[in-house]
Amino acid sequence: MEEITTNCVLTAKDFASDQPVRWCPGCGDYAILKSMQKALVELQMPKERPVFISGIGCSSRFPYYMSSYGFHTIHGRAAAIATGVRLANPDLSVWIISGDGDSLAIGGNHLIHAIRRNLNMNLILFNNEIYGLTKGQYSPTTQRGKVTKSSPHGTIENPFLLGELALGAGSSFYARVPDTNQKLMTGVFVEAEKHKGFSLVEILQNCVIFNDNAHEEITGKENKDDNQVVLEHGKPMIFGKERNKGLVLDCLQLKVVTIGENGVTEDDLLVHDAETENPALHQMLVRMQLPHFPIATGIIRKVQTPAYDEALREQISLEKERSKFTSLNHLFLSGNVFEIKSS
Amino acid sequence: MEEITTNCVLTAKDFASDQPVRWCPGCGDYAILKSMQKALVELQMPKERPVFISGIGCSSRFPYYMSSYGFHTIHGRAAAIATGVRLANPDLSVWIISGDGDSLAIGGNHLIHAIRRNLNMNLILFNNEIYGLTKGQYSPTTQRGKVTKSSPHGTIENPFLLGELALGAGSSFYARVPDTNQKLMTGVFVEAEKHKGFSLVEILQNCVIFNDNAHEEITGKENKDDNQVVLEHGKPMIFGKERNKGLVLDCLQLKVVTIGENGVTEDDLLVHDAETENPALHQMLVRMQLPHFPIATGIIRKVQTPAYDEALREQISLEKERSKFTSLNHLFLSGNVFEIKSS
Amino acid sequence: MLLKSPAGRENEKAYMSAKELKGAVIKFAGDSGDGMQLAGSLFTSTTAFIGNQIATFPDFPSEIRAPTGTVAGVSGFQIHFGSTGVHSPGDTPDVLVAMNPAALKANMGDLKPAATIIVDIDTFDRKNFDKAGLEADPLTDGSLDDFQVIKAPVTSMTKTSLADMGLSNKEMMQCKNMFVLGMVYWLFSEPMEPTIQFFERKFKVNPVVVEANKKVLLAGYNFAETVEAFTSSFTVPPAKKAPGMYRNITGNQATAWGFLAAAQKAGRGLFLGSYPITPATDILQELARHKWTGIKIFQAEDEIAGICSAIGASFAGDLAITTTSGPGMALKTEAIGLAVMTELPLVVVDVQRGGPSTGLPTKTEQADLMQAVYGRNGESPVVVLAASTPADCFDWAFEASRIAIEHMTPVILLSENYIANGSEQWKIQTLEELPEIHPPLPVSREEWSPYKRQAETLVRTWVTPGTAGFEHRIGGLEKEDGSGNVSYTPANHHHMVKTRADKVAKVADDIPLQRYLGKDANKLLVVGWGGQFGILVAAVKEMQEEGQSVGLVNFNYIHPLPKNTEEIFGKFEKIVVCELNNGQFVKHLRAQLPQFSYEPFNKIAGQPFRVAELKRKFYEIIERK
Amino acid sequence: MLLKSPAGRENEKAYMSAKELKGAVIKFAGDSGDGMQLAGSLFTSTTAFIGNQIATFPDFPSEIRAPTGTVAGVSGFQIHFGSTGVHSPGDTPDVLVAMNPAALKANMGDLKPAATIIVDIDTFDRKNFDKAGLEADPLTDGSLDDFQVIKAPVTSMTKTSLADMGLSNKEMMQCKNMFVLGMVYWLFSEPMEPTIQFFERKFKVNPVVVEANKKVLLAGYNFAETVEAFTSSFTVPPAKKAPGMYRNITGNQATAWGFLAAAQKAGRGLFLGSYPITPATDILQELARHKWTGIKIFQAEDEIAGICSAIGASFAGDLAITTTSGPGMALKTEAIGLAVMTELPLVVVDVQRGGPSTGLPTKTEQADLMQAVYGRNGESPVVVLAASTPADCFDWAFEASRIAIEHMTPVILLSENYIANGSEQWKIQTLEELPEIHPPLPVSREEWSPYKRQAETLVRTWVTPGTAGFEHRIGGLEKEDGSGNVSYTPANHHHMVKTRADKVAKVADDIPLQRYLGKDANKLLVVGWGGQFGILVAAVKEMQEEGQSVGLVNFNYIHPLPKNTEEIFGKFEKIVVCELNNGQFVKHLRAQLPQFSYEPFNKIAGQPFRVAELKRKFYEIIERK
Ligand SMILES: Cc1ncc(C[n+]2csc(CCOP(=O)(O)OP(=O)(O)O)c2C)c(N)n1
Ligand SMILES: Cc1ncc(C[n+]2csc(CCOP(=O)(O)OP(=O)(O)O)c2C)c(N)n1
Ligand code: SF4
Ligand code: SF4
Ligand SMILES: [Mg+2]
Ligand SMILES: [Mg+2]
Repeated sequence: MEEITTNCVLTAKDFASDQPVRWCPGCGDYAILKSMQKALVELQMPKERPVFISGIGCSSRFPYYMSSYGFHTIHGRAAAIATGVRLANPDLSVWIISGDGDSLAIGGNHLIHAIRRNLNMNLILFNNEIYGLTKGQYSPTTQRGKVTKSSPHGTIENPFLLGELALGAGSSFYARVPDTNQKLMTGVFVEAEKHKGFSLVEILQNCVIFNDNAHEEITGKENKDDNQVVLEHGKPMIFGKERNKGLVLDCLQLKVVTIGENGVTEDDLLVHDAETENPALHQMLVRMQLPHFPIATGIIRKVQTPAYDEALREQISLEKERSKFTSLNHLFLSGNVFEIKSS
Repeated sequence: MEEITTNCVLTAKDFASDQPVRWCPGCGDYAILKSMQKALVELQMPKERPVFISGIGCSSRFPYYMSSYGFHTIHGRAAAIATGVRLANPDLSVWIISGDGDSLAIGGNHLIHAIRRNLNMNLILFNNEIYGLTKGQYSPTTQRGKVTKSSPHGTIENPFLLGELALGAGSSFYARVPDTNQKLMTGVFVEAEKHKGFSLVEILQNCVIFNDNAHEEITGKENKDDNQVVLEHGKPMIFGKERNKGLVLDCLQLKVVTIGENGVTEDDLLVHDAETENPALHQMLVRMQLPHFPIATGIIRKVQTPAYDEALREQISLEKERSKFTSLNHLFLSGNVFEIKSS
Repeated sequence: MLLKSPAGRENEKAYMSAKELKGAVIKFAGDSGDGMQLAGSLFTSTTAFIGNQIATFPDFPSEIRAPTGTVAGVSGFQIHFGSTGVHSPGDTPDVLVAMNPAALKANMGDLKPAATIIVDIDTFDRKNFDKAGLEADPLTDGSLDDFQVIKAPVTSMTKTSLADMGLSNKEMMQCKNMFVLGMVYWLFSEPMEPTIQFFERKFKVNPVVVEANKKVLLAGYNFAETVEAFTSSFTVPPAKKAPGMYRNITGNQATAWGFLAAAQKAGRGLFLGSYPITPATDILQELARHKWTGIKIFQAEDEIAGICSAIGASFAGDLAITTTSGPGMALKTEAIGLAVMTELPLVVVDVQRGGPSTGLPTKTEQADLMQAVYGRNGESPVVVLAASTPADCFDWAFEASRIAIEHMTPVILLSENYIANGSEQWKIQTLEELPEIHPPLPVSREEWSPYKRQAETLVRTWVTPGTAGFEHRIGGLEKEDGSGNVSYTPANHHHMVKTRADKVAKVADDIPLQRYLGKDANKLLVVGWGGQFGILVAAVKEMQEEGQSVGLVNFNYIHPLPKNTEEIFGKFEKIVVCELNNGQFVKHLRAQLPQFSYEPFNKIAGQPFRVAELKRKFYEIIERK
Repeated sequence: MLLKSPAGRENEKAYMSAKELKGAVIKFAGDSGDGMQLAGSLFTSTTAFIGNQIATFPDFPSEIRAPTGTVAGVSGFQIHFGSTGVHSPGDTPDVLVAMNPAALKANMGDLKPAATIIVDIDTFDRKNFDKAGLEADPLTDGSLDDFQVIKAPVTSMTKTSLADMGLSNKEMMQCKNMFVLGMVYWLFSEPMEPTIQFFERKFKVNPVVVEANKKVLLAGYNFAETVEAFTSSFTVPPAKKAPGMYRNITGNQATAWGFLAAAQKAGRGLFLGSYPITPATDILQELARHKWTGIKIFQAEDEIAGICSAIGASFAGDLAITTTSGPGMALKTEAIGLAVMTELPLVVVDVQRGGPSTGLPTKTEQADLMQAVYGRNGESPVVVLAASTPADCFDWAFEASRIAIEHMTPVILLSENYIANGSEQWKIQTLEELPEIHPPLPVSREEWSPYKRQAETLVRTWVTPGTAGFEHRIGGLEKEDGSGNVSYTPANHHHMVKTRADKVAKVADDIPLQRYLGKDANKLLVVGWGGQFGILVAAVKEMQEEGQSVGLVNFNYIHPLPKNTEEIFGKFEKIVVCELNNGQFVKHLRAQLPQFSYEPFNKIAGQPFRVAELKRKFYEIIERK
């Protein structure tokens, strides 16, 4: 088979496929698509390396709109399928694209196991807190009490807090990004790909049709600065329109303070350490909820733990060295073998 | 159907069925069976109220050995099946019996969702860190590097820490008990049943055949006092053969101290508060690992959050009151209905 | 042309210049945002209200909001109404409403010769031709020469009629559908009162909206009348129906209500464990509205948890059901096996859609039959039923529940997108008219054991946790007959496999004989199953009227088959089995009744049969030597 | 009685007073802890080593350590060895070794008339009778009158012979199996050298254990000789076999090795995604030992992740397989549909066990056939193969891989507990002897599109991510043929359903014609499939020798069927289809070749057929008018 090499410099447009994009006008998914295309350019990815593997949902149509390799699989199983792709070919850049239903309802088990095994791949989870494609039933992240098509009297389920669940499963990389911040998103995608391990990126995505404004308090022009703290490794935890609010630790609880009030200075604030092994503070950060706290966004945790795919490759190399067998013929003819001679 | 009421006082033996117990001699499962029978007596349970619902595994044969109602279902699905039992009949006492493979491998999704929904039932998870029934493959809790039938060169997976995963999913009740401490176990079972919500009890269970001594460092006669801190709500976190060691908090990290050394007294020690909503300390406690820390046992967390089954019942009562329909005939004949008269 | 006041129809018997038709088929087609489903539903209500037979078929794209103006984005609603012979939503529309060129393109191949086409002429421009992938303007290139095309400036007339109301452009555009609806009402001499009443009910809090819709509806009606664009108008007299109360109902709604009724007649709680999936979700959503009945709805984390929770609820004594479509069905197979082994009542509804895999989620198909009958590990017999019309979904949901409970077995009920989303008139059944359902209970403690069976039916009893003195354990390992203890004994296993099969086979003793059309026919027997019933009836009746010796049998009891099946088959020279798949029921029949020879006729296009293609096939078979 | 020195067999041609047999069947039976599996395996190795044909069948309880002394706890190992005609592990043992009353009770119904029974007399006491559920002592109550019973004090003799070695009681008891093995060696005039060498290899680090086992083995051998308990001893001369290298192999091991070979011949990496389940786990465990080959083993969190990871690996270019048994198979059905739609190579191994549901996990059955052929939503055709002997599992794993890759389709390979755990001699195939496997690759970029097909086979190409210039997307929605884009067009769907079916049907052009036994026969054709092959051969050969006009065809290609199937069937007056289920292949045949009339013969007891019961049935059919 002849191979074509792409040596020209690619632009974001080169990563768009020829298929018409079919999301609703105004859907948050468009911004994610764009940020991804930009991130791939920034990563100087050739077109044939990234593979997008999705489940089923509005979000999961994503691969059709990218010009690289893609696989629109079945509901909830994208992480499991991606695991096979990753193990079969370590040279690919593997991106799982999924929704809150796809990854947290039917796909919950594959999600926590993928996190635990820490395979070197990225999961972009479009969290619109609703089942979009099936037209508006509540999902495992829908806020308690919400009226949806399947909860005409309001839900009675406590939602998952994705970050908390992920850390509980041993996540090595967890980030949270609103769909309204393309710049942050692009950067996070780049970091996710660079991270050696399973990078989970939660996008707070807006479904204009079935759950409009679910994240409005966090993403709205008016609110976003006061209600969001964008974390950066090594930087103090500052937020607010006037960038005068910050976070400090008070025993086992976070606290919001105002710089300038009660003698608080920037130096008193917590400095974000995404790379510490101890998850205690990361857990507090992901748990912060309005109205008493801002929502934490950016890369919250990013630590090195052994990646399954690398460990497997190492084990294979080691076995290649130390096995007593050198070929299949050797194996087949080993042990209790006997010969029948022609008589 | 005629009903027989059991008004005599029951003993543990009354809860044993007529089926021969078929676990291997020396298996940790025997102790769990006994503790359960004792707990039911302590709870003054009539024989017809408890229902034991298990998946598949050595552990899951448990229901056959109890004289109450039982259902030995399919692999991984016990929590889902129990959910239906619980919702259909709120008067039963529902016990899910499962193993580390059953609940954390194939059944992982149902587990985290059951925890999240917080249905009022109990899950006893026999964690022997191995697949017993299928003869010794590694499970999601097997320690990294362990040689098992399916990992002849040692596993390359990071195990789940059950407590951490459970808290990440929003657990309202989590306890950890070694199979060697029947007294503690019986007490925990009683508390689990009394708790309104989903009570998860992890038993550190020994599989003599395929993973013997996996918990030896924690349960062994020699080690158990030094390597285990048995937590009790409202009591200081003391442990050690001489009961002179304890836990204190040092910033975001626990620390082991010795009473009497460096001026440390019992009053300096952390006092266990299982009932605080803030999971931060509970998370640190479940994360403690040998050799630097003792393993935390006992009831680590026990908090009140809304239980799905109660919320559903409330919603049903409310709808019964406020619905405009009073009967199915009423519903069928409502709205755009028209009559054809005999002509 | 006569003046027909909208409300005056009942009194005025004078408009007989309108042609009287036995029935007609209308297709409303436009963008997803054009409100075609609403226009169709309102027309349906009206015509149902005046007493016509109806059958409808909505057909929409799988995207939530597909790109406007494209063929992929066309949303359609077809309604067949008439005084007699309405067995299906119809093959070929008499009237097409096309809101844009894409809607015209998507549907023009299907029309009846000389059909009437109403287009919104305002949308016929180059931009929209491009979006629709049209080279030339179909209105001028001659392709519509044989049709009667009405070019109505729907967009501009709508705007004009709303000019003084201070509405935004978007709000005005949302009324366009009422303009065409008004036109169609005029065309079929239908009253507008029910629709106006609907506006008043629906938009009570917003009088401006009521007013706007009313205005546009009337504008359309008046436009049709004034421009004299139509060469004639039609009238469809009411159908002759059994006296009683009627309502319009979709298949999914009827299914949901059938279960509500069955639980009540069994004296049991109702439990639904389900995970959303197109096109079955509406059953879940409909039942979720009726918590007042005490129904316990559990929206599970996946299909496996859905069915497993139902099995748990069944063990605990509820009438337990789970609803899904093909891909979800595939996930439930292991658990169905558990219900087979534990002999618990359970109803599994599979609203079929196009497959394999994700396939064509919004299209219709009948390709899950083999999966329903055989798709489990081991020898795992269950009862399989299929509903055949939107309204009879009620009866089959009820019957599935009755068999599940009275025979202690899982029952799979096959519905299909075509009838699940389609609607027809349902003669309302009140609870008093429905039979009781009798759960099998033990007579006394002494004689009882968990797997002790009733001699004729082989049915075990349903004793649920909480019942003192009957404590017992069940599970998925092979059971000893009688005691229910785990047993690995070879002879017991053989016996139990046979017993489970016999138990299901004996359901045939408890169901009515199969009915069929064409008692005097003997040439060709048309065999169908499930939801293609109406179309098959239409085709066969036409052929009978044309003097052909053709019979029809459409199965609802798929497994076991009714006892007289062999007898019916034996009366005919030839048998053709018609299905929307690649030949599944025909395989099932060959396995069950190998003594007959069957010819398959299959369509696998995501769409229902058409009368014309059926007749063509039947004639070919009859004439073949 | 002659002296037969253990090692002297090769030289000494004098012991001809030992009866020469064509073959014999021995069953070792005892508690799970009695080491019967080891004794059986060692005997197997020895007899294989001296060149006999062999077939074995281990049979153990589903508990890890079932309660000692009970019938439920009996673990057995049956071996059939001989110089010719060893097609199965045999019906009825010539020799039974029973380590306790329960083992005797469990097996005494199966013995050949006048068989030899060796019992450990030390275990025959009231306590053990009770555990075994025996009223009376079977040794004295007359029930064994027709057999030759050897009462050996196995327990006490073992202890005596180890008395001076300082071993614990437990350690001594672990040698009991060697005592009976020694006796059996004497009885069949077999050499003890291979076994002694085994001790020396296995317990190298522990010379005491080597010594103990050797002592007991010899003690048993000598006991048999000295007590003159046996009326005679036997000898089974070596089989005539094709020259070459041989080894003993189990079905699961052969399956694993077949895949290793196939990946190499296809020039692809090998990927296994699997979740443990009895009786398929050994394939996973065997492959896990061979990471040195580069195989990527993924022990998944469940069966769904197992198959899904394999689909991902296949997309990425590996030969991808997943292994399971019935309940796991049920969970994989949705994902198999995805592989059908995306037309990716994939091998799914189902090692069948007793069902339905959890059923009889350690027993054999052939009841997943319908699930394999039909158990998916929508029209979802796959290739189905079945292995028929332990050794040919190698060939069928290889063939399944070849078809999957060369035809771009999922292939389901049905094995069964009976052959998966059974063993036989495998004529070792080296890589050079195996054919190449050719993945379908595009010829050039210009002409290529993802769903473009090779004209004769309808196979698309396998282009994997990372290949520059061929970037494309696949998925579970219906595809447009050629381009592979999503398509909802009715005609395309019909075309694609037919194309997927044709593609699988065309595999029939690429497989050998079906072979059958009995070219001159025409009365009765015995039809079987999969792993009952050996037993069917034995039965049919005996009947042919008895002069009956009986033929045999045993299928490995289940779907599609070999092209000459019709022709073979047409030669016979009657056809009987024998299966370990309630009649599944017979249904499949009726669906595929409805022109023939088939009589089913089914056994559903968790156990293989017996020659005797087969012959009885066949005679009945032949003689029936
Ligand atoms: C096995 C299976 N079950 C159910 C469905 C139906 N289904 C498709 S997408 C979806 C949920 C989508 O929600 P989410 O993952 O949040 O994606 P979104 O559409 O919101 O982006 C469901 C229930 C399916 N396709 N397959
Ligand atoms: C669907 C399915 N997959 C796999 C199995 C095989 N299986 C039975 S039990 C088990 C694991 C048991 O491990 P665990 O839950 O830890 O229980 P234990 O035996 O250790 O108590 C497995 C893989 C099965 N019975 N069903
Ligand atoms: S339904 Fe919601 S999530 Fe789906 S495409 Fe439309 S706006 Fe986006
Ligand atoms: S295998 Fe292990 S877990 Fe199972 S019964 Fe035996 S000791 Fe217990
Ligand atoms: Mg969503
Ligand atoms: Mg375990």
